[in-house]
Amino acid sequence: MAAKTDERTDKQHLQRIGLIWLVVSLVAMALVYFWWGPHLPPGTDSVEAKGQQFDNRVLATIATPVFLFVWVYLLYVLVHWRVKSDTPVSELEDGPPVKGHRGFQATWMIVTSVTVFALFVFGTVELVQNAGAGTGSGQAPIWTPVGYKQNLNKTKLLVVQVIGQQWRWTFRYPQFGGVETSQLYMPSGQEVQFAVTSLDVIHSFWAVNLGIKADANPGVNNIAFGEATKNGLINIRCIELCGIWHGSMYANGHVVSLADFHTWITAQAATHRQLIPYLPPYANIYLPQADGGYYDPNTNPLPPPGPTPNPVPSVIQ
Amino acid sequence: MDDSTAAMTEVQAADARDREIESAAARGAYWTGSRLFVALSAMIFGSGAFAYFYLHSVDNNGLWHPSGQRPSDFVSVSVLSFVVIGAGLFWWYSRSLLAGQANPSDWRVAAGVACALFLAAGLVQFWGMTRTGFYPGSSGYASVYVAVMPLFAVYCLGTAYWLETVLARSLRAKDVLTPDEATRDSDDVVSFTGTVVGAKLFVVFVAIVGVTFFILFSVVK
Amino acid sequence: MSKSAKLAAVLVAFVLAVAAIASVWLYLIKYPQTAQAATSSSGEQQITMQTVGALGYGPHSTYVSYLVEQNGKWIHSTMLQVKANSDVHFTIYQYDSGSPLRNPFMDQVSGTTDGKEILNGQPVRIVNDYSDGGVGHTFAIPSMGVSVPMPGISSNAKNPCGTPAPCALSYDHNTVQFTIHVGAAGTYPWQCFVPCGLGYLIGNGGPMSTLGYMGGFLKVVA
Amino acid sequence: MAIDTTPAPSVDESGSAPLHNTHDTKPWYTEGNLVYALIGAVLGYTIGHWFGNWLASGYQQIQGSGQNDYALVLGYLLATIGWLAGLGILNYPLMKMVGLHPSPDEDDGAKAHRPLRAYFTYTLDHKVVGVQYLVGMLFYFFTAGLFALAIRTELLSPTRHILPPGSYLTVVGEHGTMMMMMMTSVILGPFGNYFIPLMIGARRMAFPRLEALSFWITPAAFIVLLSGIIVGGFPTGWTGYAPLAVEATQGQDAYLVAFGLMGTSMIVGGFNIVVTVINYRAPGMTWTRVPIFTWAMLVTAMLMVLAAPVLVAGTYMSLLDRTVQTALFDVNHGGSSYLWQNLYWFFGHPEVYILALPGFGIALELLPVFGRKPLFGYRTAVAGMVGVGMLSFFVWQHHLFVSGMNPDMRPVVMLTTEMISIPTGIVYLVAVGTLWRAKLRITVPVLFILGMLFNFLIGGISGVFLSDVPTDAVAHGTFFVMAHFHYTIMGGLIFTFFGGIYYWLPKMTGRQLDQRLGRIHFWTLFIFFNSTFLPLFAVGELGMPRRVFEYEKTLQGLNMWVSISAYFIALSMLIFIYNFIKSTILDPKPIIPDDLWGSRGLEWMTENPVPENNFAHVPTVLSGPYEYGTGAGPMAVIGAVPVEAATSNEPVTHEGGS
Repeated sequence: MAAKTDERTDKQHLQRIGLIWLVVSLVAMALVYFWWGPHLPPGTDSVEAKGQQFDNRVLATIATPVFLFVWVYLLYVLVHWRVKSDTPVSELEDGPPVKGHRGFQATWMIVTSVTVFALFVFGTVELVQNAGAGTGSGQAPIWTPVGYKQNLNKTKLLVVQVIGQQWRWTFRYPQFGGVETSQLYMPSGQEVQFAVTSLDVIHSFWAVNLGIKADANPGVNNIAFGEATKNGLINIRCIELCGIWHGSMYANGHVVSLADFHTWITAQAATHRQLIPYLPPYANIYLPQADGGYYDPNTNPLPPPGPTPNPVPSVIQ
Repeated sequence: MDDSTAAMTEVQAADARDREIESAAARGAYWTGSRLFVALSAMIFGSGAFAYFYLHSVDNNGLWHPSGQRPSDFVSVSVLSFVVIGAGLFWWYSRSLLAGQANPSDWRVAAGVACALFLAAGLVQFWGMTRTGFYPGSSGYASVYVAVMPLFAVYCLGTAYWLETVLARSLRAKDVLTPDEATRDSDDVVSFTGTVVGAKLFVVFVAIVGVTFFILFSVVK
Repeated sequence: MSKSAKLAAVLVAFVLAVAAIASVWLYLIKYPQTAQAATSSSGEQQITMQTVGALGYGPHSTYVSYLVEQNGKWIHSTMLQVKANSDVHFTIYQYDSGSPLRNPFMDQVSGTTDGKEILNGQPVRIVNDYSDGGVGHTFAIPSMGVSVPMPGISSNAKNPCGTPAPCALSYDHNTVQFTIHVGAAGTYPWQCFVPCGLGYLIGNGGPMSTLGYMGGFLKVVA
Repeated sequence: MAIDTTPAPSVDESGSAPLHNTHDTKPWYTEGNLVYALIGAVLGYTIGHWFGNWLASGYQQIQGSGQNDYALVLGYLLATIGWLAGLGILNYPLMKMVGLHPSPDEDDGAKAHRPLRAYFTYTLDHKVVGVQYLVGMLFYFFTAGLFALAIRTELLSPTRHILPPGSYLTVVGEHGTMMMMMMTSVILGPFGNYFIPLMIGARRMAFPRLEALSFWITPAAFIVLLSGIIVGGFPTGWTGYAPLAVEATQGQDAYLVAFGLMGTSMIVGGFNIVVTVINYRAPGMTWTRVPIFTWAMLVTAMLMVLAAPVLVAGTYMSLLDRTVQTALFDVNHGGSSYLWQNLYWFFGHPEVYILALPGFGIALELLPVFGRKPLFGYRTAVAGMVGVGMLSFFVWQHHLFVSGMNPDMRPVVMLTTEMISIPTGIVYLVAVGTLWRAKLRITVPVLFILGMLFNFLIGGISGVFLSDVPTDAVAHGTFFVMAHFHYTIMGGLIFTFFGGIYYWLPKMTGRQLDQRLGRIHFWTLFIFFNSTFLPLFAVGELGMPRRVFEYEKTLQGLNMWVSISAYFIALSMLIFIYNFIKSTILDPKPIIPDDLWGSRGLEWMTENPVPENNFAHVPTVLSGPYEYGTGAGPMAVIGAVPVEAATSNEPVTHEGGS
């Protein structure tokens, strides 16, 4: 190491570094994309998760040569251009007084700018095409799947309201009479519209393996879309710090076939028959009143105190 | 001239150079500092204004601004007029003073009156906080009012303090008001003039903040 | 300073630092005392608790709190220890008043062995949080699916329990009894889900957010 | 523990004596000291607490909750004022009220030989403030680090809990808050305050009183924050999200007051630096000759001055919600929980760059010195730093990608966030160019710089995953985020901070740290840092949220690995502490040459120890600081030079490459 004289020209150094980097990068990129990529989180349990996995895969592949460039270069520097660290100050030699290189700087800037712009376009396309990519998209999302209508009575999607409160999740199914459950059931192969809201502080709903993440804000209806592709368990966690029991604020759920879902929801409606009259009328958000009840000031007049009769609905298809 | 005298003059020349450089730097520091202070204060009041517009736009639970909630016009108008008149006075006379046109005693009177006006504005505003006629948490509007106006009152009192120090300095070291060639670069004069330059800008900033929030809280419905 | 004096100073500082760190650590890891379930003659595990509107002593005397009976004495704790794979019978005396629920979903009983609770001797599946007294607290173990509402005492109660805790049975109260089945060993958080922290925004601060008042752990041991 | 590290100068002890005679004639009670400060703090707290109780004890919410936030907040605030008054900080503003104008020389006890007690006073000597900051920051850093160890201890098991959940969140909050609020000044405080005047050829700071004030606020903020443990802890982590912060117990007041105080300290300290750099540059120190570290400090200070006011306003609003019951963050009464998130992250994202830029500055400052080459692309580097600073104000909403707020704006924020990687990439561009054919001495500082280049790369690129909405949907709020910012802040800022210590401590104290222990410190830190935080990316992606005390059993293996690595980081830090104490106090080595590393920098042209006024006369800068091998003469001369000498000394410029 520490060659006394550096006999290679700039160009030779550049070629050597470039060659090493190119070979390593190509191998690594192929490995990342084809070998590691299919195993990247969050898996393939839903359309959204697949989209996110694809994004993770693409970004990881693009990041690989960047990592490798810096690492290869730093190693090359260490091997070729180091001098003894305890050289006395009086014996120090100066390096070539290069203060800049227009071509190199311009190339660097162009490459990073183009990469960044490409990433932005890629991210936006993925966000828009994938109907918000499983993220909370606010009260009135503009990137929506087919069949979505803001009006609850017109939308063709199954609506599941996710209610966060300190420190548990509950789920309401407005198209099934507003029945409320402590577990999330959803049919596979069907686009589901999650309407996420909170009764107190900020929570965040994360269906881990489905790749759906949306903050639950008090007084806000935050909509996210998800379409599970295979039956199985759903692992749900709160991902925004919400107080002392945040760490144990999880729930679980099941992705089931459409027929099983109908069986389940019918059974739930029967089990909770007595409870439903006590629940407040379904609303986008629930704000507290002096009597402790909840309503949405924009869609419902003040409900009468006490349980309101609310007929058990017939199950829609 | 023997060696030691030559060395002496060299040291004196070097000292003179240091003084020149450093008094120019000090003058610049007051100028930059006052602008920076206005900028950072603008960020503080900007946060208040952001809260105002944000809560206005979301109007959660229909409780941005229930009708009838309005701070006392007596308090708002008097605070506003104190601040605007005080700022105007100080700005005008300081401008003349710095241009060498104002009579020093005129300037002192103006600064004194401005100081008293800012003090009064701060005190009246604090007194007004005890009689707003609405609860702090009764609406978004009420909350922003209760948050911003004490801050503004603190700024008024701070301005009064600043003007008081300038005035006190001008009374104790009388010659800072009328510097001549010899004293122009002295530490005293540089710091005094620099402070006046800064305060002159700052009072105008406080007045603008006062007018802005008067419009937001008392004029806009 | 001489070298040995410096060394001594450094050593003293080191010892002080270790002592400070240790005392903060010991303060932080302090849990309330653990109460063991009593075993009845029939071999069933028994836990007896009460809820009071204000504890009346300790650092947070105004906090609403659970107390648990241990060897005939009421202790201020929410750490409960039971045996694994067994039924546990709970008796809770509710001395506190209540209000309508934030989420009336918790009106209904769930997770008990029969899906019911025994409220003042009557088995019920669901309580009305809009009734006089509302619901005061719930006893819930989310990871076991247990949620048991406990109606508050009437707002017109003649003889409500004052402070300090514990309250005697002569005061107005509701008695709630239920049995749950605990499975594998582990540590399970349990909580109250009624925002009962008086004076806190949304009612979930203070006692709701402090271990030992309205939440704790069910330690299931093999 | 400040250290009397400066040996007595052999000459001119008498020269400075007259100044201090006037100093000694002042009445004893006008001199502040630590004892008065402590008395002032206790008195202030008592009065504030009493006043708060008197004011508010009858209020309904206070009788219900049994906690009087008025009393605590007023207690904290008056205690801080009492503390500052006891130190003598209020003397000057009070003297101003009666028209006195003490010049800095008259009331300052600073001199070249600084006795131990000088380090415990409110002083106008920026060298003393720098050392105070260094010791203070190390102390805060290690305290906050201990909380990290507590977190890792709790996370050894997914279900068995060593810490109760409330304590756990308090520990998380203490660690996060202390690191994020104190470490904003970890480089600007010690090195910025000490070296900026030396680097730009100034003999003083523009506002030395503000500089000293900025330091003396930090112990108050530190103690207030720590006291949060006693008064009930706080559950919100370092982000303090309302409405959780509004409903929390009294510890939240400690968090809010401490963060507000530290925000004030940032404003005050940054203000002084900005004004100093703009106005006090020596003749010839043109903007293109300003050392890159000073540029980084300037941009950092500018961010502090403009972003921290929003934090102060935000904490003030949150305190109002907690005390006078305004409803700014309460959705039920016309407020909005988004308001805090907006205000907080409008400060919070620039703050992230407040924590990153100083690291860039030190890295780029040291590479030319140890590579014996001019800085590559100086103007590009400056443009990159300024670009980072400006862009940082336009990206805060990427913290809210899943919040449902302004969802249609997300592509724009995605673009601005990803654009930040262009100016950040410039740092690597400059480093790569500077290292090209360098004569690199791998000294301990250089090891830390190379470590930073390695770590920050991982931190920066993982940031791209967070700026892209679909991938952020996985990573948001998980340990992935946590690993990301530890790679940028600990891997970037803290590594360069240690690099800076090994590089500059000889100038600050006349003592060099043991280089062999330094190498051991680096290698253990580097290995175990990566071993700690690299697995956390995976932990996050696999579904572990931040700030939880229970997690999935399948993740226990990784978490245990991480915890054990974290203990080894602590071990590495112990090596550093041992080295620091040994090399500066117990076994100080003889004085080292003025210019230890062969740097051209102006700061190395001062005498050792640095005299009171830094330079006998204002220096004249003749060439840039990085003219290695260009044939330029020394960077500056002390005092004036003839005009022709200044111009004839222009260095030769090479545009290299093919």
